Amino acid sequence: LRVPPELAANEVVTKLLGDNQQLREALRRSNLALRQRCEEMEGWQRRTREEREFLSCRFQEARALVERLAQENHSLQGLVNG
Amino acid sequence: LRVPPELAANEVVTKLLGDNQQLREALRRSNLALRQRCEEMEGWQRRTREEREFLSCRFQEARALVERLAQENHSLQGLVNG
Amino acid sequence: LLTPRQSLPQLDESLVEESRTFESRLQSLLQDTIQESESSMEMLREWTWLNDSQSFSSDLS
Amino acid sequence: LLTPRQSLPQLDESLVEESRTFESRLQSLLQDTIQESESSMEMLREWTWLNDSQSFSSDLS
Repeated sequence: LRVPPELAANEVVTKLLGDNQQLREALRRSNLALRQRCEEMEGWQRRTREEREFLSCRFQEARALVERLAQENHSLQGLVNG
Repeated sequence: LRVPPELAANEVVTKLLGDNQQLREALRRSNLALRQRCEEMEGWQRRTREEREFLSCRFQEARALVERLAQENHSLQGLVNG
Repeated sequence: LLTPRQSLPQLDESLVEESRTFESRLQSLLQDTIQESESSMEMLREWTWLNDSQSFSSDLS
Repeated sequence: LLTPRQSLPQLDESLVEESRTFESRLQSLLQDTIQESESSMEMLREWTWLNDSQSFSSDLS
Protein backbone atom coordinates (compact mmCIF):
# COMPACT_ATOMS: atom_id res chain seq x y z
CA LEU A 1 0.00 0.00 0.00
CA ARG A 2 1.48 3.33 -1.06
CA VAL A 3 0.38 6.79 -0.16
CA PRO A 4 -0.67 8.39 -3.46
CA PRO A 5 1.12 11.70 -4.18
CA GLU A 6 -2.11 13.68 -3.97
CA LEU A 7 -2.55 12.56 -0.33
CA ALA A 8 1.05 13.06 0.69
CA ALA A 9 0.51 16.53 2.12
CA ASN A 10 -2.98 15.85 3.37
CA GLU A 11 -3.35 16.92 6.97
CA VAL A 12 -5.36 13.87 8.05
CA VAL A 13 -2.95 11.43 6.44
CA THR A 14 0.08 13.18 7.91
CA LYS A 15 -1.49 13.19 11.35
CA LEU A 16 -2.37 9.48 11.17
CA LEU A 17 1.10 8.52 9.97
CA GLY A 18 2.68 10.48 12.81
CA ASP A 19 0.34 9.08 15.47
CA ASN A 20 0.83 5.53 14.32
CA GLN A 21 4.57 5.96 14.40
CA GLN A 22 4.42 7.19 17.99
CA LEU A 23 2.13 4.38 19.06
CA ARG A 24 4.33 1.83 17.39
CA GLU A 25 7.39 3.15 19.18
CA ALA A 26 5.63 3.17 22.53
CA LEU A 27 4.48 -0.41 22.06
CA ARG A 28 7.95 -1.52 21.02
CA ARG A 29 9.43 0.10 24.12
CA SER A 30 6.77 -1.44 26.29
CA ASN A 31 7.47 -4.90 24.87
CA LEU A 32 11.16 -4.48 25.55
CA ALA A 33 10.45 -3.46 29.14
CA LEU A 34 8.18 -6.47 29.63
CA ARG A 35 10.81 -8.79 28.22
CA GLN A 36 13.50 -7.39 30.48
CA ARG A 37 11.30 -7.78 33.58
CA CYS A 38 10.60 -11.38 32.56
CA GLU A 39 14.30 -12.12 32.34
CA GLU A 40 15.11 -10.47 35.66
CA MET A 41 12.29 -12.36 37.28
CA GLU A 42 13.49 -15.69 35.89
CA GLY A 43 17.01 -15.17 37.17
CA TRP A 44 15.73 -14.16 40.56
CA GLN A 45 13.35 -17.11 40.74
CA ARG A 46 16.28 -19.45 40.19
CA ARG A 47 18.35 -17.81 42.91
CA THR A 48 15.58 -17.78 45.49
CA ARG A 49 14.88 -21.45 44.93
CA GLU A 50 18.44 -22.28 45.87
CA GLU A 51 18.36 -19.94 48.84
CA ARG A 52 15.16 -21.45 50.11
CA GLU A 53 16.54 -24.95 49.86
CA PHE A 54 19.62 -23.91 51.83
CA LEU A 55 17.51 -22.12 54.41
CA SER A 56 15.16 -25.01 54.82
CA CYS A 57 18.05 -27.42 55.48
CA ARG A 58 19.63 -25.13 58.08
CA PHE A 59 16.29 -24.70 59.82
CA GLN A 60 15.80 -28.42 60.10
CA GLU A 61 19.32 -28.81 61.43
CA ALA A 62 18.71 -26.07 64.00
CA ARG A 63 15.54 -27.74 65.14
CA ALA A 64 17.18 -31.14 65.43
CA LEU A 65 20.09 -29.63 67.35
CA VAL A 66 17.84 -27.75 69.76
CA GLU A 67 15.88 -30.90 70.44
CA ARG A 68 19.01 -32.97 70.95
CA LEU A 69 20.61 -30.42 73.29
CA ALA A 70 17.41 -30.13 75.30
CA GLN A 71 17.26 -33.90 75.62
CA GLU A 72 20.92 -34.16 76.69
CA ASN A 73 20.40 -31.42 79.24
CA HIS A 74 17.45 -33.25 80.62
CA SER A 75 19.51 -36.44 81.04
CA LEU A 76 22.42 -34.57 82.59
CA GLN A 77 20.09 -32.86 85.01
CA GLY A 78 18.85 -36.27 86.02
CA LEU A 79 22.42 -37.38 86.73
CA VAL A 80 23.26 -34.21 88.66
CA ASN A 81 20.14 -34.33 90.82
CA GLY A 82 20.59 -38.05 91.36
CA LEU B 1 -9.34 17.19 12.89
CA ARG B 2 -12.05 15.56 10.79
CA VAL B 3 -11.75 13.11 7.97
CA PRO B 4 -13.17 14.92 4.94
CA PRO B 5 -16.01 12.97 3.25
CA GLU B 6 -14.01 12.51 0.04
CA LEU B 7 -11.35 10.56 1.98
CA ALA B 8 -13.75 8.45 3.99
CA ALA B 9 -13.58 5.45 1.70
CA ASN B 10 -9.96 5.94 0.72
CA GLU B 11 -8.00 2.74 1.10
CA VAL B 12 -4.94 4.38 2.61
CA VAL B 13 -6.96 6.37 5.13
CA THR B 14 -9.00 3.31 6.13
CA LYS B 15 -5.84 1.29 6.61
CA LEU B 16 -4.24 4.03 8.68
CA LEU B 17 -7.33 4.36 10.88
CA GLY B 18 -7.47 0.60 11.39
CA ASP B 19 -3.81 0.41 12.36
CA ASN B 20 -4.28 3.33 14.69
CA GLN B 21 -7.11 1.57 16.45
CA GLN B 22 -5.19 -1.67 16.84
CA LEU B 23 -2.05 -0.04 18.13
CA ARG B 24 -4.03 2.01 20.59
CA GLU B 25 -5.77 -1.07 21.93
CA ALA B 26 -2.54 -3.01 22.24
CA LEU B 27 -0.88 -0.18 24.14
CA ARG B 28 -3.87 0.23 26.43
CA ARG B 29 -3.84 -3.48 27.21
CA SER B 30 -0.12 -3.41 27.79
CA ASN B 31 -0.47 -0.49 30.21
CA LEU B 32 -3.16 -2.32 32.10
CA ALA B 33 -1.00 -5.41 32.38
CA LEU B 34 1.94 -3.35 33.63
CA ARG B 35 -0.24 -1.65 36.21
CA GLN B 36 -1.61 -4.95 37.48
CA ARG B 37 1.89 -6.41 37.85
CA CYS B 38 2.93 -3.28 39.75
CA GLU B 39 0.06 -3.71 42.17
CA GLU B 40 0.69 -7.42 42.69
CA MET B 41 4.32 -6.70 43.27
CA GLU B 42 3.58 -4.00 45.83
CA GLY B 43 1.27 -6.26 47.80
CA TRP B 44 3.79 -9.05 47.74
CA GLN B 45 6.63 -6.73 48.76
CA ARG B 46 4.64 -5.72 51.85
CA ARG B 47 3.96 -9.33 52.79
CA THR B 48 7.54 -10.50 52.34
CA ARG B 49 8.82 -7.65 54.50
CA GLU B 50 6.67 -8.87 57.37
CA GLU B 51 7.68 -12.47 56.77
CA ARG B 52 11.33 -11.58 56.75
CA GLU B 53 11.02 -9.67 59.98
CA PHE B 54 9.33 -12.65 61.60
CA LEU B 55 11.92 -15.02 60.20
CA SER B 56 14.78 -12.87 61.33
CA CYS B 57 13.44 -12.76 64.92
CA ARG B 58 12.94 -16.51 65.07
CA PHE B 59 16.38 -17.02 63.62
CA GLN B 60 17.97 -14.91 66.36
CA GLU B 61 15.95 -16.71 69.02
CA ALA B 62 17.04 -20.08 67.68
CA ARG B 63 20.65 -19.04 67.72
CA ALA B 64 20.41 -17.67 71.27
CA LEU B 65 18.68 -20.84 72.44
CA VAL B 66 21.24 -23.14 70.86
CA GLU B 67 24.03 -21.19 72.45
CA ARG B 68 22.37 -21.21 75.86
CA LEU B 69 21.61 -24.92 75.72
CA ALA B 70 25.17 -25.71 74.65
CA GLN B 71 26.50 -23.62 77.54
CA GLU B 72 24.21 -25.31 80.06
CA ASN B 73 25.19 -28.65 78.63
CA HIS B 74 28.84 -27.81 79.15
CA SER B 75 28.26 -26.77 82.79
CA LEU B 76 26.24 -29.89 83.54
CA GLN B 77 28.95 -32.08 82.04
CA GLY B 78 31.43 -30.38 84.36
CA LEU B 79 29.23 -31.25 87.34
CA VAL B 80 28.72 -34.83 86.24
CA ASN B 81 32.42 -35.49 85.56
CA GLY B 82 33.44 -33.70 88.75
CA LEU C 1 9.04 9.94 10.83
CA LEU C 2 8.06 8.34 7.56
CA THR C 3 7.20 10.80 4.87
CA PRO C 4 3.86 10.05 3.27
CA ARG C 5 5.62 9.52 -0.05
CA GLN C 6 6.99 6.23 1.18
CA SER C 7 5.11 2.98 1.49
CA LEU C 8 2.78 2.73 4.44
CA PRO C 9 4.50 0.90 7.25
CA GLN C 10 2.98 -2.51 7.80
CA LEU C 11 1.09 -2.76 11.04
CA ASP C 12 3.59 -5.10 12.46
CA GLU C 13 1.13 -7.76 13.62
CA SER C 14 4.03 -9.34 15.41
CA LEU C 15 4.41 -6.21 17.52
CA VAL C 16 0.88 -6.63 18.83
CA GLU C 17 1.33 -10.40 19.20
CA GLU C 18 4.58 -9.92 21.05
CA SER C 19 2.97 -7.62 23.54
CA ARG C 20 0.36 -10.27 24.36
CA THR C 21 3.06 -12.90 24.76
CA PHE C 22 5.17 -10.88 27.17
CA GLU C 23 2.14 -9.72 29.13
CA SER C 24 1.04 -13.25 29.88
CA ARG C 25 4.57 -14.53 30.43
CA LEU C 26 5.22 -11.88 33.06
CA GLN C 27 1.86 -12.51 34.66
CA SER C 28 2.45 -16.22 35.13
CA LEU C 29 6.06 -15.73 36.19
CA LEU C 30 5.02 -13.34 38.91
CA GLN C 31 2.20 -15.62 40.03
CA ASP C 32 4.53 -18.62 40.24
CA THR C 33 7.17 -16.68 42.11
CA ILE C 34 4.68 -15.34 44.64
CA GLN C 35 3.13 -18.74 45.16
CA GLU C 36 6.45 -20.52 45.60
CA SER C 37 7.68 -17.95 48.04
CA GLU C 38 4.49 -18.05 50.08
CA SER C 39 4.30 -21.80 50.35
CA SER C 40 7.91 -22.02 51.41
CA MET C 41 7.31 -19.31 54.00
CA GLU C 42 4.40 -21.37 55.26
CA MET C 43 6.82 -24.12 56.15
CA LEU C 44 9.22 -21.77 57.88
CA ARG C 45 6.40 -20.45 60.03
CA GLU C 46 6.44 -23.60 62.19
CA TRP C 47 8.41 -22.54 65.25
CA THR C 48 6.54 -24.12 68.14
CA TRP C 49 9.58 -26.34 68.87
CA LEU C 50 11.48 -23.15 69.66
CA ASN C 51 9.13 -22.26 72.50
CA ASP C 52 8.89 -25.84 73.71
CA SER C 53 12.63 -26.22 74.08
CA GLN C 54 12.96 -22.72 75.45
CA SER C 55 10.74 -23.47 78.45
CA PHE C 56 12.52 -26.79 78.85
CA SER C 57 15.90 -25.16 79.18
CA SER C 58 14.68 -22.61 81.72
CA ASP C 59 14.41 -25.45 84.30
CA LEU C 60 18.08 -24.88 84.98
CA SER C 61 18.34 -21.14 85.14
CA LEU D 1 -13.55 0.53 14.37
CA LEU D 2 -14.00 4.21 13.80
CA THR D 3 -15.56 5.00 10.51
CA PRO D 4 -13.59 7.65 8.65
CA ARG D 5 -16.63 9.93 8.77
CA GLN D 6 -16.01 10.53 12.44
CA SER D 7 -13.42 12.81 13.93
CA LEU D 8 -9.89 11.48 14.01
CA PRO D 9 -9.17 9.97 17.40
CA GLN D 10 -6.82 12.19 19.35
CA LEU D 11 -3.47 10.58 19.89
CA ASP D 12 -4.01 10.23 23.53
CA GLU D 13 -0.58 11.49 24.60
CA SER D 14 -1.45 10.20 28.02
CA LEU D 15 -1.54 6.65 26.67
CA VAL D 16 2.09 6.93 25.62
CA GLU D 17 3.01 8.78 28.83
CA GLU D 18 1.26 6.16 30.91
CA SER D 19 3.23 3.37 29.32
CA ARG D 20 6.49 5.10 30.26
CA THR D 21 5.29 5.60 33.82
CA PHE D 22 4.30 1.98 34.37
CA GLU D 23 7.44 0.67 32.69
CA SER D 24 9.71 2.55 35.05
CA ARG D 25 7.53 1.90 38.09
CA LEU D 26 7.65 -1.84 37.49
CA GLN D 27 11.37 -1.72 36.84
CA SER D 28 12.16 -0.02 40.12
CA LEU D 29 9.69 -2.13 42.07
CA LEU D 30 11.31 -5.31 40.83
CA GLN D 31 14.80 -3.97 41.51
CA ASP D 32 13.88 -2.99 45.06
CA THR D 33 12.20 -6.29 45.76
CA ILE D 34 15.14 -8.29 44.46
CA GLN D 35 17.63 -6.19 46.39
CA GLU D 36 15.70 -6.37 49.67
CA SER D 37 15.26 -10.09 49.38
CA GLU D 38 18.91 -10.66 48.59
CA SER D 39 20.26 -8.54 51.41
CA SER D 40 17.99 -10.24 53.92
CA MET D 41 19.06 -13.64 52.63
CA GLU D 42 22.63 -12.52 53.14
CA MET D 43 21.94 -12.24 56.87
CA LEU D 44 20.27 -15.63 57.02
CA ARG D 45 23.32 -17.19 55.44
CA GLU D 46 25.30 -16.91 58.69
CA TRP D 47 25.01 -20.36 60.21
CA THR D 48 28.48 -21.05 61.59
CA TRP D 49 27.06 -21.06 65.13
CA LEU D 50 25.09 -24.11 64.12
CA ASN D 51 28.20 -26.14 63.38
CA ASP D 52 30.02 -24.78 66.42
CA SER D 53 27.31 -25.87 68.80
CA GLN D 54 26.77 -29.10 66.95
CA SER D 55 30.35 -30.26 67.54
CA PHE D 56 30.08 -29.02 71.10
CA SER D 57 27.11 -31.21 71.84
CA SER D 58 28.70 -34.28 70.31
CA ASP D 59 31.07 -34.45 73.33
CA LEU D 60 28.36 -36.32 75.08
CA SER D 61 27.21 -38.75 72.45
